[in-house]
Parts: sequence; structure tokens; C-alpha cells
Amino acid sequence: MAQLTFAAAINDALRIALTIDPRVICYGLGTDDPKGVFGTTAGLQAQFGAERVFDMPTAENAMTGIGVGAALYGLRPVLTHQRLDFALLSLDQIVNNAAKWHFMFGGRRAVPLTIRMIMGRGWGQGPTHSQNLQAWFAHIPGLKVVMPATAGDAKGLLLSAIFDDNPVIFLEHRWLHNLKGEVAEGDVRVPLGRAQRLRRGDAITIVAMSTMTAEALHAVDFLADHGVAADLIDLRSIRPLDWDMIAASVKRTGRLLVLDTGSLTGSVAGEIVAGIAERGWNDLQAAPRRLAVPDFPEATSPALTRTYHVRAEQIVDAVAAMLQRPIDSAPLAARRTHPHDVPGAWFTGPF
Amino acid sequence: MAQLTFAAAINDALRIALTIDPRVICYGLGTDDPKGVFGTTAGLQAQFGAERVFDMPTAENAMTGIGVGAALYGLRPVLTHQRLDFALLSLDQIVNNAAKWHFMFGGRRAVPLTIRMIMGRGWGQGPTHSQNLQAWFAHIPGLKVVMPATAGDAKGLLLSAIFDDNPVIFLEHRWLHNLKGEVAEGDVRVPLGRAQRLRRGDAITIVAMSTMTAEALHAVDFLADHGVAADLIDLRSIRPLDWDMIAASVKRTGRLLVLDTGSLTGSVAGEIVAGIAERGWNDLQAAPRRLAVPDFPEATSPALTRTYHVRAEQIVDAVAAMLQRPIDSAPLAARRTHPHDVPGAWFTGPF
Amino acid sequence: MSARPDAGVSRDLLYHLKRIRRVELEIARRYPEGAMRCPVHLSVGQEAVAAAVAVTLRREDLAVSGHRAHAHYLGKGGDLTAMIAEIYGKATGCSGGKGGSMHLIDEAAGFMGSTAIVGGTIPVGVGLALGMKQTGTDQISCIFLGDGAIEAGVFYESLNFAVLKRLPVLFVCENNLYSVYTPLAKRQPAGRCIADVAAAIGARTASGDGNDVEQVWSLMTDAVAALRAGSGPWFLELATYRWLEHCGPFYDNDIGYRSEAEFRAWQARDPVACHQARLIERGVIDAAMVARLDADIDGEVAQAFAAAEAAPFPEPGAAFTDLYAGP
Amino acid sequence: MSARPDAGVSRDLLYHLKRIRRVELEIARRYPEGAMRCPVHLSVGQEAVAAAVAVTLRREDLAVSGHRAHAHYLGKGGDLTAMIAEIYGKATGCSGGKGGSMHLIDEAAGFMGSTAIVGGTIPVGVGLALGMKQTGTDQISCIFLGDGAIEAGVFYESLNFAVLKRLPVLFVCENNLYSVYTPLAKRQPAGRCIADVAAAIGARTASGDGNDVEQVWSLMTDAVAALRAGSGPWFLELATYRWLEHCGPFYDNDIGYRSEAEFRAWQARDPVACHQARLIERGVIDAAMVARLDADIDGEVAQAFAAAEAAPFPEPGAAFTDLYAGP
Ligand SMILES: Cc1ncc(C[n+]2csc(CCOP(=O)(O)OP(=O)(O)O)c2C)c(N)n1
Ligand SMILES: Cc1ncc(C[n+]2csc(CCOP(=O)(O)OP(=O)(O)O)c2C)c(N)n1
Ligand SMILES: [Mg+2]
Ligand SMILES: [Mg+2]
Repeated sequence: MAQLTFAAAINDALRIALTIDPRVICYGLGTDDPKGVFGTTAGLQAQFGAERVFDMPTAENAMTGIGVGAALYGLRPVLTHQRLDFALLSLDQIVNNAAKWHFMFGGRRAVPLTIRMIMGRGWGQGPTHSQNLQAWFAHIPGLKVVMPATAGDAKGLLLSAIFDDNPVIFLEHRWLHNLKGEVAEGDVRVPLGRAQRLRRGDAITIVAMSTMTAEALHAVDFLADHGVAADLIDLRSIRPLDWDMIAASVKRTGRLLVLDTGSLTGSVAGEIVAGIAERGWNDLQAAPRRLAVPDFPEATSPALTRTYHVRAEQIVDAVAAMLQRPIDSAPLAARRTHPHDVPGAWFTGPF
Repeated sequence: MAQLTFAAAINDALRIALTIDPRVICYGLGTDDPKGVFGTTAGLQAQFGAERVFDMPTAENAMTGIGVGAALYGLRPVLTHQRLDFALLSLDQIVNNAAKWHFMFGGRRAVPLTIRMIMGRGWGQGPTHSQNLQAWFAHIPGLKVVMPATAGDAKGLLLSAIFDDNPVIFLEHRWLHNLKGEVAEGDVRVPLGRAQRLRRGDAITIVAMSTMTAEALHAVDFLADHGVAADLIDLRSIRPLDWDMIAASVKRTGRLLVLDTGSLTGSVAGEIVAGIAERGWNDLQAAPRRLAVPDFPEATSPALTRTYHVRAEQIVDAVAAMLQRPIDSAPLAARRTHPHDVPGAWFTGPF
Repeated sequence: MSARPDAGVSRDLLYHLKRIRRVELEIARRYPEGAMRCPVHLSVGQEAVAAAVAVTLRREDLAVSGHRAHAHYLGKGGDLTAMIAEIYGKATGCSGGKGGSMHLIDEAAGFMGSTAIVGGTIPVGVGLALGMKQTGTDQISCIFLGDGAIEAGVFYESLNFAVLKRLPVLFVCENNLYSVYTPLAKRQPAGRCIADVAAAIGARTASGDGNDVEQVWSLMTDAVAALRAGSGPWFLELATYRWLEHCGPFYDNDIGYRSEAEFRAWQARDPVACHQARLIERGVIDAAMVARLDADIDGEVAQAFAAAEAAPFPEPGAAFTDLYAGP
Repeated sequence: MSARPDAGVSRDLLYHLKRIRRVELEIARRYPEGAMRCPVHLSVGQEAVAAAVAVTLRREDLAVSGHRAHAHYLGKGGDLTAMIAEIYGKATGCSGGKGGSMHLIDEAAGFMGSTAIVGGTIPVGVGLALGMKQTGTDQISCIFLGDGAIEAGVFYESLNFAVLKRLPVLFVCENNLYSVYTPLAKRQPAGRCIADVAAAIGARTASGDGNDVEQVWSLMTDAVAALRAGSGPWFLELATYRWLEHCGPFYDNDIGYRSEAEFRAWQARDPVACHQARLIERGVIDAAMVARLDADIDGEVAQAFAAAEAAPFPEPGAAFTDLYAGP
């Protein structure tokens, strides 16, 4: 297994998909430019040609519908948006066409379209370059939604998304792009709809996705040092959701904390808490809890984002409160050396 | 108090708003046509002129942004979509501009824009004329969202929406248009963010909105005949949500059933269940429950919509199950005389 | 411009005109029975465009359309019985009852789908053409759209991309002067011609009388030939008129959005009657042949309705299938 | 076409050109310090358009812009200190630190907002003009947009409506040949002129050299006069070039999306230097006046940066205010 960054893993997945299946095409703003969408599409046009890997006009709605049409023709398009926020222009095509086509035409034809949306944070991304709207996509019957947290999953889920016969929204967090991880070589897929347990423990179930999984890993390991063993479930897929794994874990732990990168009200975390409150009622020993982004857009000034996102120490605090065990999270916070508005020293802006 | 239909109540509210404030304008497809958007805009252009009440091109995205600009200029625009589904084209303007303007410009200027979206059901409205996406709008910081269930509230909430300084999504169900109710005369407003208790009881808290409130009223009255007194809360506003009223009710009843006109996964009902599970944990005596639309689009054939929507008898069944009291709901279902795919004999299609 | 169609083609055109008319009128006649429980947007008065498509496009060419798609579906060779069954919400419907009148599909005939969001299938048609170009076929993608859909930004975005990539797309715009009850003047600048906008975006364009099936045939024949030769997108603007209400089975000239006089002027240019009269005059057909044609069509349509009515409804459980493809 | 601006106006133009250039270069110089923690899209090389706006529009006219808005904000008379403070994320910023470089506002100057979604403010500007028409003022709404924004459907929809209603909208399109790293040829059909598309949609149009501030002034002066006389929408396409990278403080001709030669050709037509040379030649200014002008601007800019750096950050709690207006 190679050590790759998350961005390189996505590049690897795209390269493999384009190699093994001539029906795969890959397009989006900047796909063939010198930056190659943060490196994720670097080199692809050179290798596969401008017919299969190409840039596009700033016309998100039509370009999504064109992806739907190309998919209906038999291609497997991968459309990339450098920010999820831009894809709001294309929701008609995503929701009214891509998501419904197979159903509303009685199963006659499916839309194997993958839409990558990158989500920003920090460094003044501000209100319109930082939205995490997984709750929206997860609410739409007919869509599948994935949110990888590791380089390996980024590759494996993207391959599964591309070769799934349905429209898949692939939500990719900018702060993960430089994260390194083990990535299996070749066409190795991570199944859609299955979560992964990253840490095992009986004290509490923590459910997370994307960057929240990264924060949770710090928190859970810190908790372990303090004698609290948490079950950490990385969702990987938001829809379909792996209810079985969550429910089984809660049955064991009796406690549920759900983390979310999106705004609290109407979050995926809410859906999970509701679902477990309904079906896992008898297993829950205490009030479930959510930690998510507050119900505000992300402001631009670094002075205004310091407490905006959930960080590991807050997760520790929440667990401590839920277990009624005093644990001082300050040492954890103190470990971070880079400013709060960048994912690491590698990030020097602007996007 | 006059007896008006829900549609006439909306017309009344628009007329009053246009009369008392010259800044109010009213536009949208069909606003001045012979049908007047199901009667809701009838006569307004004749009374207030084509400068203030007008039709528009089929260009939902721009026409929403134009509403934002007009609102920034100082007008109070009311934009109507004959179906919510069409408004998916305008989500960029709603979410990236209208919802965020006040925040992202540091409170310099607000966007007093009201967007009416009508939601269809039955008579073959099918996958793209029947979506209830209140969960989407409720997830967006900066929007307010209302869903009236009665003629009086339709008028009072619309007036409040128009004169609120923020963007308000006014979700109006087609099946309610012919419903009659008491409507106070003049500029009488129903405050945003406050729910209303429609029936009082200690056995269970039922939370509903829009058409679900109508179904719930039948169910609750039937339950009362069977000795079960339910608290029925009509939300009226989806955001802000009246958490206080719900929490207080659950404190009294210990049981929570939430009804929703939208798809179950990621529904507003889920948010309410999650919120109460978190903060009302000690009050809940049994697993909370949701009844909502299944996670499928609405199909077109009448044969495929018979069991799609939540009806009064299912509410009765759910309550009976939650209270572990056998109650036969069949007589309630038997009371309905018109076909399942129309709201009443008055509705003969097509929209 | 291509010459007049030969006798055989002109007879075929008459058949398609009459068949589409007959189907639409039968839907209108039976709609009030309340058994077709979905919105229907009929094309009575606008048959010429679809009829011309029937004889100019090949089966392997693909087409998409919008809410008013019956004629297009039939013109592209869609299965009549499956369409009527779909409108009746039956299991044998072309979309299994899931889609209704506004969501028709017959992939075997190259009719790839019609949907109810104005402009919604325009990029889909362009995407089909992108697929054609990638795979190097000589197919054409035909996009049916109305004068209202022209106002949607997605039209402009889609055409820009189609021109940029020189895709084999034929835009067929039926300008029937209205979007629901709204005349053009309330939606588009006075005096502006739709085809000129398309030309400025980069399409090759032609405009014509959408009620004259031979003229439509001629324009379309030329455009199709150019498209197959790699011309890149074509946009045809065809003037026509809808006789019945926007949605539903009735005449509605009384409700005030258009005048009876305007309607009569267009009715006098009935695409079906005019073409029939012309062919009789030319001696290409005679009264007996017309009678036979009518009888054949009557029979076919009656059979389609009978089959649709007799067909079973889908099982209730079918409401909860087909959400996702695959295992 | 209007004649050449008089000496006073041409000196004002030079002031605005130099001031905008100086501000942008100072941002570029200091950006690597890491204290301006938000994306910045600089207008170095494109100053002429904004400078012309500064002397042709009135304070009560309104303007909106996109991601590359510093020059537009300054040209419309926005408060320099508040802009720099905003980029530094300070409480004294024009948007209180909430918006950053991509979200500027100065309503006192008629700058109604710039946002970061390409095309997003186009309809907003049209809506402002709708308000003007409703209330019968003789204001103008100015919409700054790039060649990339032209590709967005909302541009087309918005212009259609503006023409339909004859609204007082001035579209000012800076065609700098690129959208991020993507040249026009990959986004729009070869040989197609943006202004022609706008003309076909229904705007009055004019095209010109966006690096020649007097030419821009002349086109704009005429358009503004016509607009105030009720002409309906105008669309100006102004050819220009961005010197620095799309976003950020550096030159990036080395990364491969454009050639050094192309860059140099444009740099030789530097709008600031060319106008200055012209005025010296004409005897409208002399070296001493230039030195004074530069010194004044240096002082003003230095003061703005000093004030911004000295200003307090917003309280952390301010992140959770301003969501809703009103009680
Ligand atoms: C995005 C959207 N907006 C509005 C509607 C409502 N609507 C249905 S059909 C129609 C008229 C479209 O007019 P046109 O394209 O000219 O087609 P015609 O009905 O004349 O055949 C409208 C506005 C819709 N279906 N979708
Ligand atoms: C809807 C949307 N799509 C994509 C982007 C990413 N983006 C930011 S600036 C830009 C370039 C726009 O080009 P142009 O309009 O020519 O302006 P310029 O940068 O050249 O001044 C793009 C594509 C965006 N901000 N919004
Ligand atoms: Mg029409
Ligand atoms: Mg540009």
C-alpha cells in the first residue's frame, strides 16, 4: 500500500476509472488547468485526451444536465465543482432530473453521474465558499451521497461512485486534500452505504464524517488516554446510511454523539439522532447529542471563525459531559500548532 | 370574521399589503392571467397596476435575484412559484444571496423578499410537481420558513412574511387552497416563529404542519372520541421553530409524534425528534416517532399514490401503537368520500 | 432549401398529422371521464412539427421534450399504446405509470424522455449529443422546446456549449406565441426574433411556418443533412398555435388571454386540413384514400385506448421500486 | 461618440487609475505577510474601467460587482479605509469582517455589494434598476461583470428582463480573456463577440479598448446619457487584461496557461502609464504634478493600511450576529 494524499488518491481513482472504462469522462471548471483542481485532475487530460477530460464554461446548471444526458447515452461522467456553493446553480438538474430519472421513467434508464463538490473552510472562504449541504442531498430520494474522511476512502468511494449506476454526490472537503493515508493500489472500491468503525469502545458511540472524523480521531485517542473507550464510526456514505452499524454500536454503548460539518438545524446529525431515538430507544441510556456548525454562515475574518467549527477538544468536552466524567481537554487544544483557520502549514490560501 | 377559503385569504393578504405599503410588489408566472395563480392573485393587477403586479419570463433564477435587488432598493417583493419544484432553479439566489446578504455584509442591509411556493399532490402531479422541501429551506441560516395550515394563518403569516425584513419562504399547499376558515379582516398578522396549539390533551404531543395538520385534526378528534386526548401543535413556522411550545407539551405528555409532508429521511420531523431527544430527554417516556412521506418521489398513477401520503387513520394507528391502546381506525378512513388523489370534489385537475 | 417532399413522403406526413391529431382529440374527448388522472398538455394545432420529425429523423437519432410531448413522442416513433396506458396510469405505460403524460419515454424509438420542468431536458439533449460525438456516431439529438423555454438560462448555457463543441443537436422550437396564458410580449422584448438570439449564440438557424408541414419538412431535411455533415447545432423556429387550453381538454378562448379572432385565423391554417387539401389538389391522394387513412387511424387509436383501459394498474408496491438502479 | 474628456476630467481619470493601481499593488505586496486571510482577486492592469466609472456615474447611481471588485468599489467612491480593513478582517471593515475581499459594500457611495458567485449579482443589479423604475428616479444601476459571467444563464435571463422592462441598467463587461486559467476559446465559440450576444438579446452595445481610459470614458459617457434619457439597457464590452494571478498577489505567467509574450503585449498598453504619458504629452500635467499625485496617493494608501492594521478585530461573538434583520 502506498502512502498518498487525499488529493492524490482522488487523482488515482480518476486515472483508474478513465483507464478501465472508456465510457468515463471527467470535466468541470479547471479540470485541465495548471492547478488541476487542487491536483486532483492533474495530468488526466494529457493522458486521456481533451475529448474525455475537459474544462467547461461557467454554466453549472447546463453542464449538470449535459452530464445527465451523457450518462443516459451510456457514458459515466464525473463533474467536479471547485466549491459546493457553485453547484447550487445546478440543483434543478440534480434533483428534478438526475435523482428522479430512473424512478419517473419506471426504471427504464439510470443516470450514472458522479458529481464531486469540494467544500471550503477557513482562510476567509466566507459565506459562499464554505457550505456543507450534505443534509440537502441526503434528503433527496434517488441520490447517493458520500463523504470520505481518509485518502483510502476517497479513492475507494470515488471508484464506487463512478461505477454505481446512480447519481452520486461526492462531497470532498478541501481541508482533507493534503491528508496522507494508506491507499491500496489498483481498482479497489469501498462499498457505498457502509460505514467504518475506526476505533472500538463501549463507553459511547461517536458518529462522524469527513473532517469531523479527523477531529474525532484526535478526540477519541485523547479520551482513550484518559480511560474512556469510544466507538468511532466514520459514516463514509451519508445516503444510504449504515443504520445497522450505528444501531448495533449504540446497543453496546447506550450513548450517542453525532458530529456534523454542516449547520445544526436540519443536519444529517439530526437525522441520525432522530433515527436512533425512534428505533434504538431502548438502547439509549442518556440523551443523545449533536455537535455541528452553528446556525450561521461562516464569516470571513479569522477573528470570527475561531469558535465556529467543532474541534477535537469540544468533542472531548461533550463526551466528558455525557459520561459525567471530568476530563480536561485543554492539553489537546494546545497540541495544535498552526493557526485555527488553516488545516495545516501546507495551506497558504487562497482557496 | 369572514369565512374565506385559504386561496381567498392569500388574495386578501396580498391586497392588504399592496394597499398599505406602496413598496410591495407582486410578481410571478401567471400573476395577472385569467386564473390568477389558483385565484390567489386574482384582481390584483387591475387594482394596483401592471407596474406593481406583473407576470414574468420563465426565468426563475434571475427573477429571484431581481427580487433580491428590488428588496435591496427598498421594495418588498412577493414572488410566487406555481410549484415549489420550479424554484429549484433559483436556489443559488435564495441561498447564496437572499439568505446571506444581511449577514455577509455585516448587517448593512436586509432582503425583505417573500417567496411563495405552491406544493402539489395527487392527480398525477408526479415526481416534479409535488415536492415538499421545507427541510431544505429550514436548514439554511438566514431564511425564515412558514407553512400555514388554515385560511386565517395563510393570511396572517403572509402579511407577517411580507413585512418581515428578511427573506421568507412561504410554503403553500395546493390541497389547502379550497379549505374554508375564519379570517379576520384587515391587517391582522400571525407572528413568525410561533406555533399554535389546536387541540389540548395530555396523552401525547402531535406536531404537524400544512396538510398534515388537517389530517391530524381528523385523527385527534377521532382519538378524542376514543378517550385519547392529544395535544396537537400546528407549527405554522418551520424556521424559526417554536421549540418552547413543543418542549412544554412533551414535558406534559411524555410522548411525541411528528408528522411531515416531506420525505422522511432528513425531514423537519427528524429535526424536531432530534431536538426533543436532546433537550427533552428526561420528559420523554417512550420512543418518539415520525410519520412522513416515504423516501421516494410521488409517482403519477393514482394506483401508486394510495399509500404514499400520511392520512388520518395512520396517525390514529401510530398513536394507538405508541400508547399501546388498540383503536380501530377503519371508521375514520371510511368517512372519506372523494378519491384519494384529490383534496375534495372541488378539485378536478389538472393542477 | 430542399424541394417539396415526394408523393410518398407527403402521404406519410399526412398520416402522421392525422394520427397525432386523432390521438390528441381522443384524449381530449375522454379526459373529462376522470380516468386519465394526470395533467395533459395537448398539441392539437401543432402537429406539423412532430409529423415532419417522423419522416426526417432516423430511429437511432434521439429526442427529448418537455411537458407538451405527446406529438413528439409519436413523431419520433414512440409506442402509442404504451403512451395512452401511461396517461391512464397503467402498469403497461411507457414509464410504468410512474411518469404520466409529462414523463414519456420510448428508448426503442429513440425518444429518451420528456419532463415537466420548462427547459429541463435542453441540456439533457445536448449531453446525448456529447455522447454521440465521443463515440463518433452520425446520430442527431433533437431537442423539442417551446417559446417559453427560450427564456430559461439553461437554454442559453446549453446552446453555448453545443456550439462550442460543435455537437449534433437540432433545436426544434415551436413558437406558439404563449407560455400558459402569457403572450410573448410579456416575456420577451417586442420585435425580437427567437431564431436571431439563437444565431447570435452561435447556432445555424432557420425560421418557418410551423403549420405548413412541407415547409417544416424542408427546413428540417436541410438542417439534418447539414448536421450529419458535421455543421454543429441547428435551431429551427417554427410558428404555430395551440388550439386547446394550455393544459387540459377544453377550448378556452373565452377566458380572456387571447382572442377568438386570433384563434380562428390560426384554425383557418389548420396544418392537417391544409396539407390534406393540398395533397388532394395535387392528386397525390383522393377522398377514398383519406377515408381509408382515417379509418385505419381510428382503428389504431381505438385499440390503443381499449388496451390502455383494459390494462392493469401497477401493484401498489410499485410506488416503492425503481428508485435506484442496480443491485 | 463623446469627444475627449476635458483636462479636469482627464486628470481625475489619472488620479483614479493611479489610486486603484497603488491600492492593488500594496495589497499584493503585503498579502504574503499572511495578515489578509481571505482570497483576493486583484485588478492590476484593469484599472481603466473602474476609473472611468468614477467620473461618469453619480454618487446616487448604484453598482454591484463580483469577486474582482476592489477597483469597482473604489471607482464607485467606496471608502478605501473600510475596504482595506475588511480585507484584514477587522471590525471597521465595510462588512464588519463578515465578508472579506469578495463581499464589499458601501451603500453611502452607492456600491450595493459584490459577491463571490460568478454572475450572482447580475440579477441583483437588474432588481435595483426595477426599483428605480418603480420609483421614477433617474438613477442608473451599473453591473460589473467579466467575460466568464457571460456564460452563466442568469446573465441571459437578467438581460432579457432588463430589456423587456427597459430598465436603466449599464452592463460593464471587462473582457480580460480568461476565467481563472481558462482562455475564452475553451468556454465560448471561436469568433463570437460577447457584445453581439448582448445585442441580440436586446441591449444597446458598444465595444472598446478597456485599457484606454479615455475611450472607456467616452463610451460610458454616451451610454449613461442615453440611459438617463430612457434608452433601456446598455452593454459595454471592454477589452483588458489582468496582470497578476487570478487570485492572489503573484505573477503567474510561468505556470503555463498564458504566454509571457501575451502578457508583455498587454503590459505595454498599461492603462495607467499610457494615460499618464498622454497627459504629459498634451501638457495637461507635468512631472511635478505626477510626483505630487503619487505622493498624495501613497499617503492615502499608507494611512488606510495603517488604520486597517491598527483596527480591532471583531469580537468573537460577532460571528453570531446579523443573521436576521429586525427586532
Ligand atoms: C421551470 C418551470 N417554470 C414554470 C413552469 C410552468 N409551466 C409549465 S408549461 C409552461 C409554459 C411553457 O411555455 P412554452 O415553452 O412556450 O411551451 P408551450 O406550453 O407553449 O408548448 C410553464 C410556464 C414549469 N413547468 N417549469
Ligand atoms: C458559479 C461559480 N462558478 C465558478 C466559480 C469559480 N470562479 C471564481 S472567479 C471565476 C472566473 C470568472 O471569470 P470572469 O467572469 O471572466 O472574471 P475575471 O476573474 O476574469 O475577472 C470562476 C470561474 C464561482 N465563483 N462561481
Ligand atoms: Mg409556447
Ligand atoms: Mg475574465
